[in-house]
Amino acid sequence: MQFKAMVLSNVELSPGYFRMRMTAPQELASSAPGQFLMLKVNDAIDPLLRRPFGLFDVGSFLPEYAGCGAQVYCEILYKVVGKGTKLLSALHHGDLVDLLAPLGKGFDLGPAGEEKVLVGGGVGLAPLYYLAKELKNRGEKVRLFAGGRNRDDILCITEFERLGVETYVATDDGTLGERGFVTQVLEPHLAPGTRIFACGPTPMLNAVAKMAQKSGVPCQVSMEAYMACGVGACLGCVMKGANHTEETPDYRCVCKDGPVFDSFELQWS
Amino acid sequence: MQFKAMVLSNVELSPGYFRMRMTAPQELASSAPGQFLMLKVNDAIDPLLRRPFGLFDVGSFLPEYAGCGAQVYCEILYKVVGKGTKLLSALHHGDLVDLLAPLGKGFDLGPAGEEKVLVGGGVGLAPLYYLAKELKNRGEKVRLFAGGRNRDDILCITEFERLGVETYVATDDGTLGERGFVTQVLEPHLAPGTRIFACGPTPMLNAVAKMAQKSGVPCQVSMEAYMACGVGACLGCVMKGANHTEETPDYRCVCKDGPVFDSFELQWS
Amino acid sequence: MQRPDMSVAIAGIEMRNPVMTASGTFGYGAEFADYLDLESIGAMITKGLSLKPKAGNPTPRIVETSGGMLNAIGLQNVGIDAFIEQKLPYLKNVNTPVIANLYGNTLEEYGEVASRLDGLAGVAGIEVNISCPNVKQGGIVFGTDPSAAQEVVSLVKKNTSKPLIVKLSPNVTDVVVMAKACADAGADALSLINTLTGMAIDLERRRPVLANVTGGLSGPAIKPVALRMVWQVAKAVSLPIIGIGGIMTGRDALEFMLAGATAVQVGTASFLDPSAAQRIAREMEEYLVEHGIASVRSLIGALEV
Amino acid sequence: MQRPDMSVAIAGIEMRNPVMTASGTFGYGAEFADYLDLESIGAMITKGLSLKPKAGNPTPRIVETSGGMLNAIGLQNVGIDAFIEQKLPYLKNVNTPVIANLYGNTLEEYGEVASRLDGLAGVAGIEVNISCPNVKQGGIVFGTDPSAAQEVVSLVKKNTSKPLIVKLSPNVTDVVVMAKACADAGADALSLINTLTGMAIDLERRRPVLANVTGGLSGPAIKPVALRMVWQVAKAVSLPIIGIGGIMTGRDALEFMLAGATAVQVGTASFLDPSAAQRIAREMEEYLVEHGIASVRSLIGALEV
Ligand SMILES: Cc1cc2nc3c(=O)[nH]c(=O)nc-3n(C[C@H](O)[C@H](O)[C@H](O)COP(=O)(O)OP(=O)(O)OC[C@H]3O[C@@H](n4cnc5c(N)ncnc54)[C@H](O)[C@@H]3O)c2cc1C
Ligand SMILES: Cc1cc2nc3c(=O)[nH]c(=O)nc-3n(C[C@H](O)[C@H](O)[C@H](O)COP(=O)(O)OP(=O)(O)OC[C@H]3O[C@@H](n4cnc5c(N)ncnc54)[C@H](O)[C@@H]3O)c2cc1C
Ligand SMILES: Cc1cc2nc3c(=O)[nH]c(=O)nc-3n(C[C@H](O)[C@H](O)[C@H](O)COP(=O)(O)O)c2cc1C
Ligand SMILES: Cc1cc2nc3c(=O)[nH]c(=O)nc-3n(C[C@H](O)[C@H](O)[C@H](O)COP(=O)(O)O)c2cc1C
Ligand code: FES
Ligand code: FES
Repeated sequence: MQFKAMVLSNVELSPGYFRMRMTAPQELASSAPGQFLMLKVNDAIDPLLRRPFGLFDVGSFLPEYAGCGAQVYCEILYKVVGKGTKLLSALHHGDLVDLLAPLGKGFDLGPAGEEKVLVGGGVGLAPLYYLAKELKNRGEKVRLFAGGRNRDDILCITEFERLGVETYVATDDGTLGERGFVTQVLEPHLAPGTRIFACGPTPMLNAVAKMAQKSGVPCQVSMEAYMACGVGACLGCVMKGANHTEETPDYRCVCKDGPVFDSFELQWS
Repeated sequence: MQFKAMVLSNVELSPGYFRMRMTAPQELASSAPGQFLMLKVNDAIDPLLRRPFGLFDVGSFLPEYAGCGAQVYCEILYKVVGKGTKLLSALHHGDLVDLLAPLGKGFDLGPAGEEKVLVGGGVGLAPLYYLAKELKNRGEKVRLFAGGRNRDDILCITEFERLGVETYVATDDGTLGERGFVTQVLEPHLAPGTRIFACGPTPMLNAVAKMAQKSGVPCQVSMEAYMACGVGACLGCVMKGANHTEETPDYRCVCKDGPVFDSFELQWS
Repeated sequence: MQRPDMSVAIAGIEMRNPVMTASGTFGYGAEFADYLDLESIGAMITKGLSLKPKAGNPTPRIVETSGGMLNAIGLQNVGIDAFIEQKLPYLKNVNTPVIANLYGNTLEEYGEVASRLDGLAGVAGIEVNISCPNVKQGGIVFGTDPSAAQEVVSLVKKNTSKPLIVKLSPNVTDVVVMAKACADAGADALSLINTLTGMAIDLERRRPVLANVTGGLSGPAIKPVALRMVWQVAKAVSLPIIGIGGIMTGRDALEFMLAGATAVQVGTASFLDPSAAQRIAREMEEYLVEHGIASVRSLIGALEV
Repeated sequence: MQRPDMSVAIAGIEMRNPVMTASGTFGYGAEFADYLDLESIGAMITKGLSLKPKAGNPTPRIVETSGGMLNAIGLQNVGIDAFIEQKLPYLKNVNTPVIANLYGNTLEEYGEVASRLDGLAGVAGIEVNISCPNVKQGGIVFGTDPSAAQEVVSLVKKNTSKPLIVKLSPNVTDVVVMAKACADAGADALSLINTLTGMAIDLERRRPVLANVTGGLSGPAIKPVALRMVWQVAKAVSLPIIGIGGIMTGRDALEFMLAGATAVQVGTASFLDPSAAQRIAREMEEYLVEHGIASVRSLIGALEV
């Protein structure tokens, strides 16, 4: 769906990390965690392309002004890395942005009764909040493993805990939680009956996918790729499928076949 | 001079016409009426080039916050016509813009004792306010003839009157002042001992220049041309000088030799 | 006022308006069905089709540049047979002409792909890509050498009874020479321009951003070059022309028509706004209404120079 | 850390840093003296000089496009004699190499202008514009035909003992062919690219915006094409290369160096920011400091492909 959204709030949570809430049409309420949106930060040609962001949260609220019923909102959690996110961070309440959403294939929540293990690296946490909310709504047991370079990269832990999620934190420099990689903290918790949902930098996903395979635990990963269209048309965002070879290539569209993949669908280095 | 200016106010005076006040360095206080500035509306590459605007006013004010002495401001009066001016009209107090100012050659105020006749068409009024202020500071007699298509194009008449300027208005449709061209209203007032300063659409300047020549009245016109550099380097903004022919071309830079020219310096159609 | 007449025809392909979607930027049509009415646009051009399925280039394949983007998709496509089996049935149910864009890795493949499409219901015409700059054997030679282009076009012409559009590369010294060569070889229409070859560099990694090193530049950045080439070719060749390159708005499209185009293609704009093609057709019509112009065809080549 | 070594040399012209100002975008230097320190940049290139003063094209001469601009100045200049008399004395007092950009309307004029500059103090080198797309006789043929280019360069070479830079046009099928032709004819360095030929249309007036109809496209829009051409030529020719095209920042400049340029020229950027050349040199140095790179020369051609 393509629609104009009004920015409701846009707050810096930690240096360089913002959480932005926007209005959304009713239909977005039936989006799935793991799906994403494509946002045009302005209506100029610089930056030219839309920017993809995971759905951090979707919900509804009652506007304070009269005459308006419950209104759906969606949220993104983003890191300022370049031109587009810099412009995004300057938007205010009342500004309009053009969105395509919901896009792509979300997480398969899996059967009830499993222990759900969420693994997020840095801003890779973004789609996991919406996921945790849905899982907790279904009454599941959810643990979150959040990693980052330092404490500024660890976001929204309180929000997860408020949902009833058990949280574990690791930072490279030990300024928050354990010192080291989040995968080290994660490893002892993997056992049959758990299911992994991971999002973060590719090396982390690589490590998680391998660990999951070793432990025989199902694992879904949410991937990133440069995107132009977001709808499966330009073939710009492809990734190598597990059986990809030079001779019999097998590419998957991150925007359409993903961004969430079963880890065994993809080729890991 | 190149400097960053902070927008102090940006107000719509009449549909599509804005008056914007910006901070300026001390040096701008010694600019001359008729000089202009080049403004970069954002720091993106769309729009790419700076936009030229006449100095509508230059003055000083005392900021309300403590610890700051008198501060120079400059103002522009502009019409929203395209991409750049549209973006400009969305700027707020506190936004920063990059300016080159003062640029070009201003008006020659002429000897004291003459009657100064200011002729402005539409937003061509812009440089005439600063001019009128300077002339009135010198105690001169000043009349303003302002023309436009309709009453929405007639701006700041009260401001001129407050300076002690005698004003005459003409609109094409008669919705304000006399019905007809401003040149018709102007004609009876031209006599030896007057001096014309005109700014507005080229057909108007053409008519004024001819009228001035017929009446033997000195006449300066402020011209517009597409500009890239504003400093006489790109040669993009040239106009035909009076003696220009195909064989012996004579081009003048509007940005450097102008924007104010003696009417006899230029070639009129 | 009556609604203006927006219809145009390219080599016998009747279109409700001049706005087509450019090859490689609109998938196989279905991808955009949620975002616009496929029956509101003039025609759809498929992704470039080859004889065998093609995997395309390694990634990254796209990168944004100032006012444009580079792509090196490498002509990934399902192949002509899968297109006919899997994609065409959907398109047949859409009441909008479908034009198959095709290319070959060799001269013979061009002929072969064209002949498989010949006589196929649901394909209104073919557009031959002789200009793709990404695949070594797949275009650049045919697209920049007039006699090679002539060979390709002649062969395709022999293998098809469908209207034959040839798509030209801008990466040439003289586009008019190429246009004339294609016209002489039997093209029924010309589309231009394909992408300009460009490159982007990742300073930190000291590597090209694109795995393929170079890619094709598209988007608003190239519009001035495209307009110039359309104008040059329209003056020199009497075939109908389809203008392509950085068209974002109805005004852009109308500028191409003034320069001599009978129709236009919208490419990169569909990424920014998936409803771009429909919007642009609407904006063109609005312009005609505002200016009291009865038929869009009256603007073709109406530039006064 | 010590300040990094920013110096480079082009065919014996020693520069304090790799940033030069591009012909036609920096006037005769003095126009920018209020906005930057002329002694902070690597070199200055003059507006294109011809034998006789030249009036240039009718107006409008410039128009903004998406991420770029078109110009059709038509090589307006004061002529070689007035340059020497009126402009050079000022430049002689600036401790920065001045390179005279020149062109001719005929082959002979090229030779003549070069010989007038020969032996002239205050001119560190010459840059021959064989690529200006605006003036019918003044460039486009020389710039797009390898043997014509070879003739011009050979003749100029005979008439000068100064370092000879040849500036290439991007409006060609194969820039490497042109580069080799110029190298063979005696060029000491190559600069590229000049502007891409483009066009803009005023929809309301149904006329080209530029009086000259077409003009040269410059600015960030063309950077990908320029980078690609610099990279192609650097691989194929062993002469030092000056990279030009859409350079706005120190990072842009360094990308050109990775692609194989020894120095760069800043053109359109000086219109947006009259201190651009100085700022870009500073940004380059800052990058080197941040990354612990001792000499900017270590980046030349350091792209890993
Ligand atoms: C499916 C998906 C979901 C994402 N979710 C989030 C999220 O929730 N929060 C968040 O902060 N970031 C997320 N990202 C990454 C985010 O899209 C980029 O950080 C952003 O596009 C950078 O834009 P920029 O203009 O600031 O950076 P620039 O570097 O200036 O962007 C230049 C170009 O590169 C692309 N690009 C740059 N970095 C990335 C990247 N990591 N992934 C994909 N494209 C990139 C941009 O989209 C743009 O086209 C997601 C990416 C994908 C593909
Ligand atoms: C010396 C000078 C003083 C000026 N003073 C004023 C003033 O005080 N108030 C005011 O409202 N306008 C003034 N103008 C005109 C003003 O510069 C243009 O209206 C403005 O640049 C339009 O920008 P845009 O992006 O909105 O329009 P667009 O049409 O989108 O601009 C596209 C390009 O055309 C140029 N352009 C468009 N119209 C003009 C024009 N009339 N003159 C010169 N370039 C133009 C722009 O600068 C830009 O490069 C002045 C022009 C000059 C040369
Ligand atoms: C991602 C992408 C893929 C493309 N694939 C093809 C293709 O398969 N065949 C083809 O002839 N042109 C292809 N093109 C070129 C476009 O059809 C069009 O000629 C070009 O993008 C210029 O138009 P634009 O500026 O509107 O995008 C592709 C362009 C893009 C951006
Ligand atoms: C207004 C203008 C005038 C120019 N005049 C000349 C010239 O006289 N001689 C020349 O060789 N190049 C000329 N050029 C080309 C520039 O030197 C440069 O090659 C081109 O603009 C690309 O660089 P840029 O994108 O940084 O502007 C001119 C460019 C512009 C914009
Ligand atoms: S972004 Fe276009 S196919 Fe995925
Ligand atoms: S604007 Fe560049 S010379 Fe006047």
